[in-house]
Parts: sequence; C-alpha cells; structure tokens
Amino acid sequence: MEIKRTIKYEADRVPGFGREIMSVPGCEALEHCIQCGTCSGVCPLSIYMDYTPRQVMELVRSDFKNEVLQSHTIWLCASCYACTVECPRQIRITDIMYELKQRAIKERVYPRRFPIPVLAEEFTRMVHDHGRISETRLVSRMYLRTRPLAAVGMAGLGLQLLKSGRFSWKQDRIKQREQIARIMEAVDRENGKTEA
Amino acid sequence: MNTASASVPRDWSPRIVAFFCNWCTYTAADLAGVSRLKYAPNVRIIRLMCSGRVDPQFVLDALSRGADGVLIGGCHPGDCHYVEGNYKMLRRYQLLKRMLADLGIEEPRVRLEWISAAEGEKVQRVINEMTEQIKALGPLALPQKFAEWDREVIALARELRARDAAAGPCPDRAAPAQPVEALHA
Amino acid sequence: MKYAYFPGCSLKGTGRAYEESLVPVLRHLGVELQELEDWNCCGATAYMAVDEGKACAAAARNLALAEQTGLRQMLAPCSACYLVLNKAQHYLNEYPAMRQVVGRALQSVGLQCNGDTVVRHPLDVLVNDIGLEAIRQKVTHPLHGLKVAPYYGCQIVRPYATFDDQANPTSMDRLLEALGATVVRWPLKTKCCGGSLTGTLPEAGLRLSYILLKEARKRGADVIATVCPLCQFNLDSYHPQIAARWEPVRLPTVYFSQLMGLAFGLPAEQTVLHRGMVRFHPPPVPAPAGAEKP
Amino acid sequence: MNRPNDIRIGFYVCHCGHNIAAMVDCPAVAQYVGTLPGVVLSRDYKYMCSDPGQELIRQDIREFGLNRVVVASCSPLLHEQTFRSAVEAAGLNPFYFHMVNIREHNSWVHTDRIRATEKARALARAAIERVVHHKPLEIVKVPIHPDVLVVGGGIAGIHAALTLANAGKKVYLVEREPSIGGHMAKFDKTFPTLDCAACILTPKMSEVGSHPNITLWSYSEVVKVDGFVGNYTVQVKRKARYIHEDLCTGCQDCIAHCVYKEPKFEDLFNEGLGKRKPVYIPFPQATPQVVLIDPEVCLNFKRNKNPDGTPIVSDKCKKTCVEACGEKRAIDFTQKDEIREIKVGTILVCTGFKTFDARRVPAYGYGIYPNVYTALEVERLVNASGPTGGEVLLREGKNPDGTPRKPRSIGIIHCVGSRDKKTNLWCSRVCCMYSMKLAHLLKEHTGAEIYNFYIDIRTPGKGYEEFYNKLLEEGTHFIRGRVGEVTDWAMTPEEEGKLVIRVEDTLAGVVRRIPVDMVVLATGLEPQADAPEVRRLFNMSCGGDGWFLERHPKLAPVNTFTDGVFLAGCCQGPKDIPDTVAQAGAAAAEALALIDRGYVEQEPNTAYILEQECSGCKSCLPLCPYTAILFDEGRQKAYINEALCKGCGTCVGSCPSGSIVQKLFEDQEIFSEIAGVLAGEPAPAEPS
Repeated sequence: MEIKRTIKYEADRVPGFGREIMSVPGCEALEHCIQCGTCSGVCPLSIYMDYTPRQVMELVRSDFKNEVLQSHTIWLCASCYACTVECPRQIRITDIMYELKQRAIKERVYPRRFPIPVLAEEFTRMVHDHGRISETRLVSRMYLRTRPLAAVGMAGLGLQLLKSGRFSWKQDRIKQREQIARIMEAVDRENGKTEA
Repeated sequence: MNTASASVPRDWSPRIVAFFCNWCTYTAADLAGVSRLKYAPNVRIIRLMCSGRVDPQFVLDALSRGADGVLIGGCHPGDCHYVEGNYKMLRRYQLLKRMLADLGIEEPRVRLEWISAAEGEKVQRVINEMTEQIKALGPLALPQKFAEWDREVIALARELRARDAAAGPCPDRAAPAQPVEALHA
Repeated sequence: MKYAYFPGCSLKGTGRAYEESLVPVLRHLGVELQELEDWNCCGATAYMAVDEGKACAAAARNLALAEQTGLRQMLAPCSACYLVLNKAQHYLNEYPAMRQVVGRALQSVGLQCNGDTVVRHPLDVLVNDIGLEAIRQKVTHPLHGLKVAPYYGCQIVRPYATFDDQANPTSMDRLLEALGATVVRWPLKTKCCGGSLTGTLPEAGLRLSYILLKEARKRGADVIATVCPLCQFNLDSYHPQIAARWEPVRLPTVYFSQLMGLAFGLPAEQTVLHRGMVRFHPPPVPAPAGAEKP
Repeated sequence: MNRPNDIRIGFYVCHCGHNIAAMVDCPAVAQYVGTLPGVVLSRDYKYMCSDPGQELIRQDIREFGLNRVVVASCSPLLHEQTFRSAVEAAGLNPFYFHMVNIREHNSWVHTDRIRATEKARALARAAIERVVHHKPLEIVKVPIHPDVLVVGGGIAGIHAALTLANAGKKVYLVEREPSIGGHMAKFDKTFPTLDCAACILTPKMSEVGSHPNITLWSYSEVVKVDGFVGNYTVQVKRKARYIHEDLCTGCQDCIAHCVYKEPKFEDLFNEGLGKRKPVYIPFPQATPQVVLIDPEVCLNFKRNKNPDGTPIVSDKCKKTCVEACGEKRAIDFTQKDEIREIKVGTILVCTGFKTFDARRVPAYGYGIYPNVYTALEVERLVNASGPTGGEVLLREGKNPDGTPRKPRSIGIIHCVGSRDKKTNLWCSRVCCMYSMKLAHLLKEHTGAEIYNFYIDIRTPGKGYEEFYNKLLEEGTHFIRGRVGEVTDWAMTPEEEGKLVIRVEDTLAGVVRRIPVDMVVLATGLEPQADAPEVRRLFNMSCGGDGWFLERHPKLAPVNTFTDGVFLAGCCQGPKDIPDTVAQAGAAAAEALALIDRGYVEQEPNTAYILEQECSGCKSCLPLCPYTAILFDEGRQKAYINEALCKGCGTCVGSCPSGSIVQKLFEDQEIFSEIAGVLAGEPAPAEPS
C-alpha cells in the first residue's frame, strides 16, 4: 500500500490568486459561491475530472493556484455552459474555466503532450497567421505534436472525410492578414504584454 | 452657465442638500446605514414628512446659499404615505426644472428620485451617481456669482450716476428708492 | 429579406453540407444573404482559452465588417460562431474597459464596432422572421412518417437564450413538424455532444456522442437533426470508434436544412446527403402534395 | 433672520460606543458646536440613550436653564421619542428638542473620518440653527375605535383573532378562501413533534367559527381602506357563494344529490390530486361549515357572462341540489357579490404566502414527468383525509395487476426556488424541516429508500436538530449537493423506467446518478401574487424581495410604517408555525396595547392657515387627500380642520401666498436648516 500525504500548508497557497481571478470581467460572481455542487451535477464531463468544477471554484477562492492550474478539470471543460446557466449564484463558471486555461497556457504548467492546450495554441496561431481555420490542417498539427501514433489511427477518418468531400488540405486565408496581426498587437500593447 | 471655471480649488467636493420624505427615502437612508453601505459624504439630508412638503423655494434657497446640487427623495408613485403628496411634488418639480433650465443650471444638479423604504442600495447608488455627475460639472458657486453680478450692477449704476451727474440734474428721473447695494444683501 | 452572412470556417470545411443546403433553402424562401467581405475566424471556444481580449477583438472585427454592410442583422449558422459573436457583443457592452481596448485595436486598422449588429441564428430567422406558415406553404414533399430527434446542442441557447427557451427549446421541433416530420421527444436535446473533446480526449468526448446516438435510437428516431457543424461531425464521423468502445449505433445525423431541402423538393446537389458518413436514406416519398393538378 | 432672545441650547453628541466615534471625531464636533451662537453647553458622551445619558440632559436643563436641546446620535426614528421624554421630564416642552442623525446617515456609511466629521459638524449646525425657531407644541390625543380587522384566516390570523376576541375585543376576520385554515389545514403532520396538523388546528378553527366576539367573513376580500390609526373605514367584498350562509346547515345533501354523480372538477384544496363537484365544501373540517357553488362549472350558470362579469343563471339543470336542500332554502342562484363597510381602529395583516411554482426550475421536470411532485402535493398524499386516503400512490406506472404502484425509492430535493439568484435568493426557512418530516412520513407509509438532497441542513429551532438526528437513525440518506437535473434516460439496467437524479455528492466529492421512483420538490415560500396590491391597500411597504416590511427588523417586528396596521405570519417573510403563532400573538398584543390605551397621540405636525395672509385662491383645497382644508365662503378664506390633517405639508409647499404653516416643519425652521448645512464652509465672497 502506498500512502500519500494530502495536507495543505499555508505555504501552498498563492495569496491573492482568488481575488485576482475574481477581478477579471465575467468572473466576479465567484465570491458568492455556496459550494452547492450544481455545476458538477449538470456538467457532462465532471465524471472524468480530478477536481469537480465545484472543487475548482473553492480552490480558486482559497488561492490554491498550483492545484487549479495543473488540474485536468480546466482542460476537460467542453464549454457547453450548462453550469453557467444552472448556477444558483449566477457564477459564469465556463468563463472562469477559460480564465484558468489562459493562465495555465501563459505559465506553461499544463501536462506535456496534453492535446487540448496544444489545440488551443495551434488554433490561435492559425488565426493569427491566416485569419481562418482549416480544420483538417489544425487537427493534424495537433496530433503530430501530441500523439504522433494516434494520428495514424485517425487515417481512416481522414479517408472517410476525403470520400465525402469534406477533407481539404488547402489553407484557407483572408486577404487582409496584416489587419489581424495589427489588431492583436494593439490588444497586447493595451494589456501591457509582449507577443510570446 | 459656465461653472467649471479654472479656479476650482483642488480640495473642492460638491455639497448636495437632500430633502427626504420620512416614510420611504429617509427610512431607506437609515437602511443603507444599518446595512453599512458606503457612499459619498457629500449629501446633507433634511427630513420632511412628505416630498409634497418640498417648496421650490427650498431648492432655490439651497442653491443660492452655495449648494452644488439638490436631491429630493420620495415614495414611489402610488406608495405615498399621504396618498399622493409625491405626485404633487412631481408636478412642481417639472415646473421647477423648466425654470432652472432657464437660469442655466444644469439638469443633473437637481434630481428627484423615488426610493422606497426597502431600497437602501438605491440611496447609495443615487448619491454616488449624483456626486460623480456634479463633480464633473464643477462648482455651481451661485453666491460668488451673485456677488459678481452685484459688482457688475453696482459698477453700472455708478457709471450711470456719474454720467447723470455729468449731464446735470434731471427733474424727470427720481432717485432710486433704495441703494442698489441693498438688492442682494 | 436580406441578411449579412457569416459562414465561419467549419461551413467552408467539414461542415460544408450545412452551407450547401442552408443557402438554397433560404433562397427558396426569398432570403438573400450577403457574405461578409474577407471575414476572419470568430475565435471559437479555443481562442477564449488563450486570451479573452484577443478573442473579443477577433470577433469584433467581424462585427465591424457586418456594420459596414449596413444590414444590422447577421446570420451566423455555426453554433460556436453564433455564441462567440454574441458573447463578444455582450462583453463589449458590459465592460467599458474592454470596449475601449478593442475599439482602439480596431481603430488602428481603420475599423469601428458600435455593437449594434444583431447576430441571428437561422432557426431564429426561419421561425420568427419567415414564419412557420410560409415554410409550410413551400413544402411539396412532406416528411410524413419520418421520426426526427431534434438536437440543438449547447451553444445556441446557452448562455444567451435570445430566441428560444434555455431549458426546453422548441423552435426546431416546430420547424420539423411544419415539414411534416414526427418529432421524437427526448431529454437530451441540449446536452453536450463532446465538442472538441472527441478529438482530444476520445474516451470522454465520444461517450457523450454515443449517449446521444443511443438514446435517440432507443426513442425510435430515424435520424437526428442538428444545427451545428461540430455536433454533426461528432455524431456522424466516429461510428467505428463508438462501435469499438461500446456498441454500434448506426443512426444518421443531418442538418435541419438538409431536411428542409428534402421537404421543399430541392435537387440532390442542394440537399447534399452524400456528405454524410452514415448515409441518410430518406423514406420513399409519396406523390408530391402540391403536384395534384386537375 | 430674526432670532428670539434668551436662547439657551444644550448640545450632546453621542459616541454610540464605537459606532459613531470610530468615524466621527465626537469631541471635535462638540467643541465646534460650543462656539455657535446660543449654545450654552456642548458635550460628547459615550451612550446618550442610556439612563445616565438621559439624566445628563435632565440635569443640565435644570442646572443651566437650557431651553433647547439637540442630540446628535442615531436615527430619530429610533430614539427621538426617548429624548423628547427626557426633555419633558425636566419640565421642558418636548418639541424644544431636535435630533441629528450622525450614525445611519453618517458614521455607518462613510469611510473618510475627516469628511465624516465635517458632515457631522454641518448637520449639527443645521439643528442648532433650526431649534432656535422651535415652538412649544401640544400632542393631540385621538380616540381609538376598539374593533379590529384581521385579514387572512391562516394560522396567524386565527391565532391573532382568538387572542383579541378572548380579550373582549370585537374582531372581523376576513378570509379570501371559502374556509379558514390556510396552508396549515393542508398539512398532514407538523414538525418536529409530528402532531397531526388537523388535530391542533381544527379546534381553533371551530372556536373562531363560534366565538361571540368574532365575525367571520370567509370567501371575502378587503377592497378599500380609508382613514388612519384608530379610525379606519374598511370595505369588504363578500363574494357570492350562491348559498345563504345563515341558512346552510352544512348537511351536504346538495352535494350528494348534484346532477354530477361523480366529482369531476379540479380540487384545489388537494392540489389538483382529487376531484370535486360544482357544489362542494373545500374539506371536511372547513370553517364555516357551509357549501358553495362554483359558477364556472355549475350547470345552472351559462358559460358566457354579463358585461359586469357576473354569471348568467340558466335553467338547464334539474336543480336536484335545491330539491335536496328542501325547506332550508339555503341555495340562491341569484346571489350577488356584496360590499360591506365596517369601522375599526386597528388592522392585522396576516395574508400569508404562496408556494414556489416548481415549473420555474425546468431541470427538475415538474410538469414533464408525472412522478415529480411538489411537497404540498405529498402533504395531501400522506394525509388520511387526502385524495388517496393516505396511500402514497404514483401518478404514473402500475403494478402487474393494474393497481397504482407505490414508490420504492424517493428523492427529496431541497431548496427548489430558494437560495437561487435566478428565482428567490432567500432561504425559505421551513423546507429543511418539512422535507425531513415528509421523509419520515413517506418512509412510514411506503418503506421506501429515501434520499434527501440538500445544500445545507438548517435546523435552528427547539427540537429541530434532534429531529434531524432521528431521521439519521431511521436510515434516511442525506446527500449534500444541489441536484443538477432529473431525467428519464437510463445508462444502466437499474435506471430503466426510473427517474434519474444526477448530483454531486459534495462531501464524498463524486458525481452520482441515483434512480428513484418518485421525486419530491421542496418548493420554497414566496410572497402572494397580489402582495403589491394588498400592500397599497393598507399603505404598507414591501422589501425588495416582495415580503411586507416591518417597521424595524428587531425593535418593531410586527409594526408597519402605518400606525395601527400590524403584520403577522409569512406575509412578512418565511417562517414556521411556532414562529407564526408567536408573531400573531405579538401583533395582537400590540393592537391591544393601542386599543386599551383608548387614544393615539398624534405628532403635532399638522398645518394651519394664517388667515390674514390667505388670498382665498382655493388652490390648496384639491391638494389635501384627507379633505382637511375647508373654505369659509363668508370670509373668503381657507381653514384647516386639524383633526383631519395628517401633517404631510403638501398644501404648505404649494400655497402661492405662503399663508399655510406646518408645525414642526415651518418654513423658517427648514430655511435655517438649509443655511446650517451649508454654513461652515467657504463663505460667499462679499461684494467689494
């Protein structure tokens, strides 16, 4: 039998993290959470999560930044908004999950080869570079970066898509690509960030 | 009226006189207190039994004595403790507003709000909002303006008198009944 | 009736059957669409996970392009686009600070977003602008006897329920009934299909798709009708994987617009049923209802 | 402005412990006020409202010959009376006193000590300027009509009416429904003692029915209220029940002989679970024991109506009911609604609550899945006199032999329509306890497995936590988690044909799916749908949540802002039966205190007209809602009947010639208050 120590010391907290999240537009209502668990009750993916959405809410509020940003939960959120509309305190849980995903990506604390953040990153890059998404290319890049072997397994699906005329390797792009770049740079400047 | 003059003292903060009815708005302000809601310290509340008691002269008097704004609070329409004193106030308020506009006093400076005894938060919101709006407008400073106008009138009167004196006595023109200086005493 | 039109990336890619069927159906009903000039990706859900300011800005560029058309109403058929554009609109109205940041960013490329474009979903336009009666009149090949499970998915009624009930939307139910189909009542019509997790975490994502297919079949559906390219992809494309993990559930999933095309008697190149991986074979249709002439 | 001579003002600023002193520099305020003209002494003190504080004022009045007193402390609504009495005790007219609110309107709402102190100074200065102009006034005593109106015949109204009647007062009890009893009459048992609700309620109901001092008007509604404390004139609409109450003996032969052999219409007393006939008595113990006829469904009425909304009598029916009634002749199809006018001195409002409409939480499937019930429906199901005779049978699903099925597993969902920003944010206070009571009763009746889904268990009451403990012993499952959804799709074989509850067991930290046969929704309490109209009728206030507002949450919990109108029961906020009865007793006692004193003291803030100033323009006459302003045609002057004047001052504010004076709120008093709040800061520049 292997035993694990689960106690949390005050040093494990990152004081101010909760307040910081709650100051982000859309995340304010978290301070009203009563830990009722409705979010987990309606979440179709809560059954796979290491922390239920309710637990994530409490961990955020209690400044357990590392636990939250390294959790699987935030990556399992499929953005279906069921929790947000059912929450009796009208907490926009989906938006809080987005905020946590952003922090995890920024601080690069997500698990390596974990496909979801990679997908988000590749997605963003493609929008930035081309203005549009070419799904087939996007998904292929994700597989290549995360699970090169699994990509082979998906070849059947690609073939099917090809047959039904839904497979396109061509990169769709907009004409004024520099507009996108400039808009994004302007947002970054405003937020005092430099392009990663 | 050009109020936001360059000479606004740095520590200037608006002074607002509030007339609150005893049954709804005054009680709401009590509730705001009991609930420890925080709001700007710029309002001085005067209690009346009903907003219907607010005489337009109270508003004018307050402004002429240096208030930068006046807030009137009464029960919601239909909820007046005295059946319809608030409606009576509303009618007077509309006339008053027209008059204030003619005087060049900006609309946000005089405000009528229906606030029920349960709406402590509304007291907080209205007072904060109004304080901010008047801060943006700057001081009304009617007393100083009165003084300025007085100076102009007096100067004008002196000038006329001097001209009259130069032109020699005129039997048709009676001397003013009282000195001009007394007009705004 | 004329609307600005934002197709979104999916409708040009794996979800092209949606556009290929929706545009002719709307044209048949007298609706004109003006595709935005040089639109960009709305940002979808993935961008929100990286930077909500930039996600809003990306969406706002499209809103600004829409305003240039002067049409005020914009059709966004893809659920993710519909949600993201609406959400950006909400955020920009709700948070002045964000409105300023995004406004200045757009200004730097000579664009302006006032936030007065109404982003509409085709279901909304069909039921509320065109009306079921007008649709009923165009039906020449009613779908009598066809049992359809209406599947709305998550993002068109959540979190912004603007044109239908959040918990129990009925616009597609009524639309399908107007086409003559029998609507299958099921409690899963707004449940999540798994979204992008079908690709990234198949164990979790595919299970949700499987539950939908299984329950629709159990309640007697011949076909699932959907409004979202990602839902359609998930419910249509992973049958071998689902069969391998749980059980085979060969139930076709089509866009509601494809069923409309069928009921209107539009040609096969406008109903594009061949795009489905689980091919939907419509039941033999009796003589066209409107064709009986003396 | 002319100042009376010999003004000797005493000023006191109260620390109120730290309540004021923490935000206002009290000694500085006292020191400042001490420099103002007319102020003889100025003190700060820890608690002015305490006995020593009051004594300080009395002593100073005697010792320093004060003739005006100003206290800066809390709201005058709280302690004005206290200080007036203190002043009076020292031989000074109490209206030489004025109070400054520097707690509710200052120290509690500000965060900047310097600005708060400055504000306190300005407010104090205003009071000093004002009090100079105060005049000695006499309190007017108005006699009180001893009769009482109690509105609402639930347990609150019943208890209050009996208390008052037993004290010898004449009580009118007006109830909207055909019988008194309210929600409590529908309950099976009461928590935590499990007394049978009917056993404890029906004796009180029949006592009301037979009490010589109580006039019971059921099936009636108050439609108009005029007057003021001590002298209310009330109009009550007695709705037509098509039965002469005084002639009906309650034999119910008419019901037995109705042409409808079987009950066919929705029985609202049983929450629609049972059926009744067009002629019916709401429930066996109904008080009064009088039947009534529903014109919407009775064959003796046409389905269309007269233009005024009254039903049209038809002659289609054989009128077997009239035959059965025979010589008693109690049935009268031509009966009309009737308006009665009564005079009372005090009014008790006990109009109760309504239960939350469970359809507003669609995720729980009420109205979609037949086997989802509301708690009130279950009260009727487990009740021996209910529609099933006390058997818990499911609406949907049969045994193999075709008989209705009993549930073998039941989920009770707490907080439906409570603690939810999308519906009602308040805790309804009774649901935890009644849910546990129903869990106990359902287990007793069916032996089913019972799951309670709760957010927090709230048992603050005598014997309540012990009851919770008892339930735990009985093996009822308690799962801490607000249910996400109730659906009917199965993932596993044991879920087939069941309702499935999906919930996070927050204590175990796992998401669970629990299949059950029956779901009970513990719906919360809400203000009555017509609470806004009732509130206006009686000139009361509502909180933002819609419940009627008490005058003070702690110190005047059964009073309203209208003197002579009292509150009891759930119309003021959710509460259980013990609290309701206690509150009803308190409201009755407050009314009694008023009645037995025999008079009310009226604040002498009435208005009068300076005859020599009045121009006779008559513009004030239509302004007064109490017709207190009259016109003397001979002298062409208006005059005020001060007995009718309520002291709003509306006429004063509107008089073009300035000839009306409101006592306590004279123009000069208010102008000096305005001058006072604006003084002390940069004075207007003098003309050069």
